[in-house]
Amino acid sequence: MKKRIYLDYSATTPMKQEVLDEMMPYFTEKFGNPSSIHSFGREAKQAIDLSRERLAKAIGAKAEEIFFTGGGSEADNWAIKGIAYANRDKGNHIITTKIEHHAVLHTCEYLEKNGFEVTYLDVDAFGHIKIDDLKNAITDQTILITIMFANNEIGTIQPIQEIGQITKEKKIIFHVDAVQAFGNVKIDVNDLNIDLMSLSAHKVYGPKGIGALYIRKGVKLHSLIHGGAQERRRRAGTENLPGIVGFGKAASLASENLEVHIQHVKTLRDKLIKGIMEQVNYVRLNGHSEYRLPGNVNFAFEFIEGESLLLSLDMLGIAGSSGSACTSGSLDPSHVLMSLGLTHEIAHGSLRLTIGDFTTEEDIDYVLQELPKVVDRLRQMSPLYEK
Amino acid sequence: MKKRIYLDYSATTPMKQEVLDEMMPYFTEKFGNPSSIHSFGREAKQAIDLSRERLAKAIGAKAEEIFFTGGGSEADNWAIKGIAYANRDKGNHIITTKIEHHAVLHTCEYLEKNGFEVTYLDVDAFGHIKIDDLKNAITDQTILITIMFANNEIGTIQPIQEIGQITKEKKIIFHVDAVQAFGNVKIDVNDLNIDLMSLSAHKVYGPKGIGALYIRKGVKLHSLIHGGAQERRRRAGTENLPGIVGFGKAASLASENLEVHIQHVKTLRDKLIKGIMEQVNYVRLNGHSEYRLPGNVNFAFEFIEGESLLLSLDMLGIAGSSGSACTSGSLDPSHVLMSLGLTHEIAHGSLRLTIGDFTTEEDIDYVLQELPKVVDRLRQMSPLYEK
Amino acid sequence: MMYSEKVMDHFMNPRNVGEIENADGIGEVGNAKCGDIMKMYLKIEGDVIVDVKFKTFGCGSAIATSSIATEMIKGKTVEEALHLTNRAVVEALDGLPAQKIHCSVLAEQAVKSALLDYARKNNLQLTGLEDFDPTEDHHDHHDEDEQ
Amino acid sequence: MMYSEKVMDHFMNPRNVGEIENADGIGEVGNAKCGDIMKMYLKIEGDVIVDVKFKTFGCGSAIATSSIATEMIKGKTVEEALHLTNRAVVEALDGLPAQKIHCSVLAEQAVKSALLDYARKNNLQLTGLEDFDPTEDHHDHHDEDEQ
Ligand SMILES: Cc1ncc(COP(=O)(O)O)c(C=O)c1O
Ligand SMILES: Cc1ncc(COP(=O)(O)O)c(C=O)c1O
Ligand code: FES
Ligand code: FES
Repeated sequence: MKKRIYLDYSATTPMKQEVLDEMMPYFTEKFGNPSSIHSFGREAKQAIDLSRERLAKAIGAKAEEIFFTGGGSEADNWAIKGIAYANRDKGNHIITTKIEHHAVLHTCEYLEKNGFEVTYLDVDAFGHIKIDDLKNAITDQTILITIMFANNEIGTIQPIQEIGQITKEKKIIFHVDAVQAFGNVKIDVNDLNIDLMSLSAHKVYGPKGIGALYIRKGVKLHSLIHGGAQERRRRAGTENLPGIVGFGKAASLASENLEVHIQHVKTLRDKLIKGIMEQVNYVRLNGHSEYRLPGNVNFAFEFIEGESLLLSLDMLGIAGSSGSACTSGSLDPSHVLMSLGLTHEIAHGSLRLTIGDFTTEEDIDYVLQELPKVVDRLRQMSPLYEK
Repeated sequence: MKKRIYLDYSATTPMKQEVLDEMMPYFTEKFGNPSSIHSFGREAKQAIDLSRERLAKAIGAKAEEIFFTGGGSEADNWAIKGIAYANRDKGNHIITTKIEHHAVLHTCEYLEKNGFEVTYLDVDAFGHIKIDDLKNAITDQTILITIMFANNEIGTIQPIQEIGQITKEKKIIFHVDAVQAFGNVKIDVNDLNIDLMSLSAHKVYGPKGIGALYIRKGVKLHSLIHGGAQERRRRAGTENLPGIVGFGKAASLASENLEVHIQHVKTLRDKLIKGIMEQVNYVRLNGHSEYRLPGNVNFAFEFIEGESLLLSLDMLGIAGSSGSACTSGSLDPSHVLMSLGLTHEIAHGSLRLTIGDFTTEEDIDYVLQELPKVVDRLRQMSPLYEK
Repeated sequence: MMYSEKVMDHFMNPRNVGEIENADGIGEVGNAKCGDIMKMYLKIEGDVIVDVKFKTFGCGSAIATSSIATEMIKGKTVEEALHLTNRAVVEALDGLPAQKIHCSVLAEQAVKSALLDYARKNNLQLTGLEDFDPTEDHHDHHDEDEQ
Repeated sequence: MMYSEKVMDHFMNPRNVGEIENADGIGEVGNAKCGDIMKMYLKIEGDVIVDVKFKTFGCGSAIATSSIATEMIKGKTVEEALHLTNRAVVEALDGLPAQKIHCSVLAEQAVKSALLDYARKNNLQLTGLEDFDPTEDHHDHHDEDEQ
């Protein structure tokens, strides 16, 4: 069989067998609608309650502060639009960064067309915002600060604790997109003063199509999906029962295994970075060397273009990504890489390899053996490359 | 083992084994992100394309007119808010009915708070709107007519074809909530002049947490969930891959089996109605005798209250519902039953039993044997009942 | 929504269902519009409730609270019955779901209402019932979270 | 996005990669900002393209279209090469995904651009190149459906 090495864990993860096992009964046997009074409904309801508690526990929240959604993007949209519309009378200003996921950026852009003002904070060469920029951006109209915990492309982790201190002092609502951070960084919403936080199950070995929004008790926001009384009347729609069950299990596993997971992926990540840096010229590591997701590698190879790099690797059975999966339909260079101050050429030549629990040392060895050859082959074809 | 007879197919359905079988590979093996370029991503993308075609075929649409959502409620919210906001400059008037699902009603109410005007059409004693009411309600400000295909509580089927003729002539956008009708009624969006249509998989033996919005080519609406470029940039979020695969299979099965399904559930339904009518006094059938979902039974038993009826049946292993599942968290009598002109007492005493593909004749015999006894027992306790 | 075993027991096997002819006190609370009516009949001898019966149109919890309330006051003095609280009813049932607490209030009111009727018929002044208004509505149909 | 086998073959085994010293015509189109540059070198003897080489910085489809375009014009007359269309390139590759059509336009432009260079150097007037502007941008980054 052809080798298949998956190094795109930040795009999505395979589900763990334990997660699938836990979901299985809920497809065909325990299939009730949790809103129903009868026994089928009650066993469904119990399963959802358990998942809610598991998720709450994983982030230091209370069960009633967890609201399930159809994914991370819905959670981001809900948090941002919901807070914006609910606080229109208090102000119309939102602060975010230039390197957010599109689920945040495009939502903010939509709000800009509807009377809101948005400040997009710059980041430094490593992807960090500057705390002073943030402080200076705050006005008496600022109703929401939304900053991602960790970036999906370059893995840079923001100083969330410091930001939380500021939003707390200034009494501004703080939303954090933790879709990439969850399961890779220890998160306690109270320690960090986070008011709302977006999560997505498929990034932590859980099912696709299920996410959650943490909403601190007392925080008011408009609903995004109106209808039935599900999720304490805040998010309508028959619950994705197996999805919720799977997310609960995945969240439990993620927090139980956090240390082991970090150790595993970090070791492989460092080996990969070191190996490439030693073998290949004209390459840089995008992102921060220290404040970085444990499984994230993002190289910029000069003189070559990302898609041809990806395709070549794919032919060798290595699955990576250039920029985020969500934007790969686009031909524009990644907005994140451009925000770091990279030139277009270099942004175009970036390769993200993200490591996960199923990655082995042999996988990394294989990449270290093949990737330099691929880079060289493409450089030989490139009009920009002069040995 | 205790008997368990599920007669709540309108609340949700168990997944069919064929559907689960088709989904299975997509949890742990073919788990790629469809936006990814590599082979994992491509096989995911292919699976989604196939599902989109299957769904399109089932309703006479083109594949590129199908957009997957997180469920029926999201589809309703998206259609209504999306059309409303995109057509603000053309008008601010929406027409719907008093017996829509809450996903439609509460969305309309939300829009009313935001500058839109909504006409809620009355229905007759059987749940039908009057075409003349609809015609009279149209103004030059009317931008959207949203009417459900079939009602979830009483099963009444609206004259969608006639309505579609009117919206076509008047050039008003026509949205149909077909969550209950799909799989129970033949639907061709072109024959019926439907511009947008909401669907939900878990009502047709597919997975929970996945739905779709049909959007006729050329119809413009705002997105509800902004972000990545998924669903042709109209609905962001990593696709619920197994969910979409399951929905595709379920939709195929539903249209292949439509005739057999209708025949099966209708036969059992008619037996149930006849049997109860013969045995029990002071009972009426809510809804229409002819224009009715094939598997829907909705009785109003005088002098008793729905929840105690449901509980008693549940103790006997019979799972039914009073009002819709989504509203059972509420103590208000069903808005649908009240719209038929029922008194509060009678609305409170209603029982919905919905029949599906796994219902057997023995199940119905058992209900016919037990239900009259339960009704009698509760009536004996009721201060309203005087023999 | 989940009921305790105790609730289900009293719902499926309600105690003291029925009416009492020539009852000494009859109370009726709730209304059919809200989907619940409780009617309670008391037979009082001397100061003691020697018999009690109820009829209820309402949810499972309304039936269970009526049932247990009759048990809790049977054989008690009027004075003791007056002190029956909805909280005691809930506790006796091993708890009720949040949105069903009002059913227990209904049970407390039904007892008080029957006692009030008894007092009126007998020209008695019962302490603790001065402020009691059996028509007060304890339904709370909406969740705080609704948007 | 899915490439045909033909595309993948030309991408993985590109024909005529390289440069030609003292080429008779050199064309360069695209720009690094958009992530694609194609450079094409022609060796022309008499009226015939006897050799052609390319270098491309760009996506898989950019490399594949460059490669096949060199094959399609090698051994052809200048006149024939002038008639190479992006459509012909796409067909020769058994199709391209919609958002990749512009890569084939780039290939057509690279050929024309090299021919223009050749014509200028030799003071020739080539019919069909009068309106040709190699700096025109054929990128179309957005889908019609975007909201
Ligand atoms: C008529 C109707 N519309 C919409 C919905 C909502 O669908 P979902 O529960 O998938 O969000 C339902 C069912 O709950 C329904 O019956
Ligand atoms: C940082 C970040 N936010 C949001 C999302 C969106 O999550 P989902 O794809 O579950 O909608 C993603 C992943 O796609 C992400 O990486
Ligand atoms: S008596 Fe009203 S819900 Fe129980
Ligand atoms: S050359 Fe621009 S994407 Fe192919």
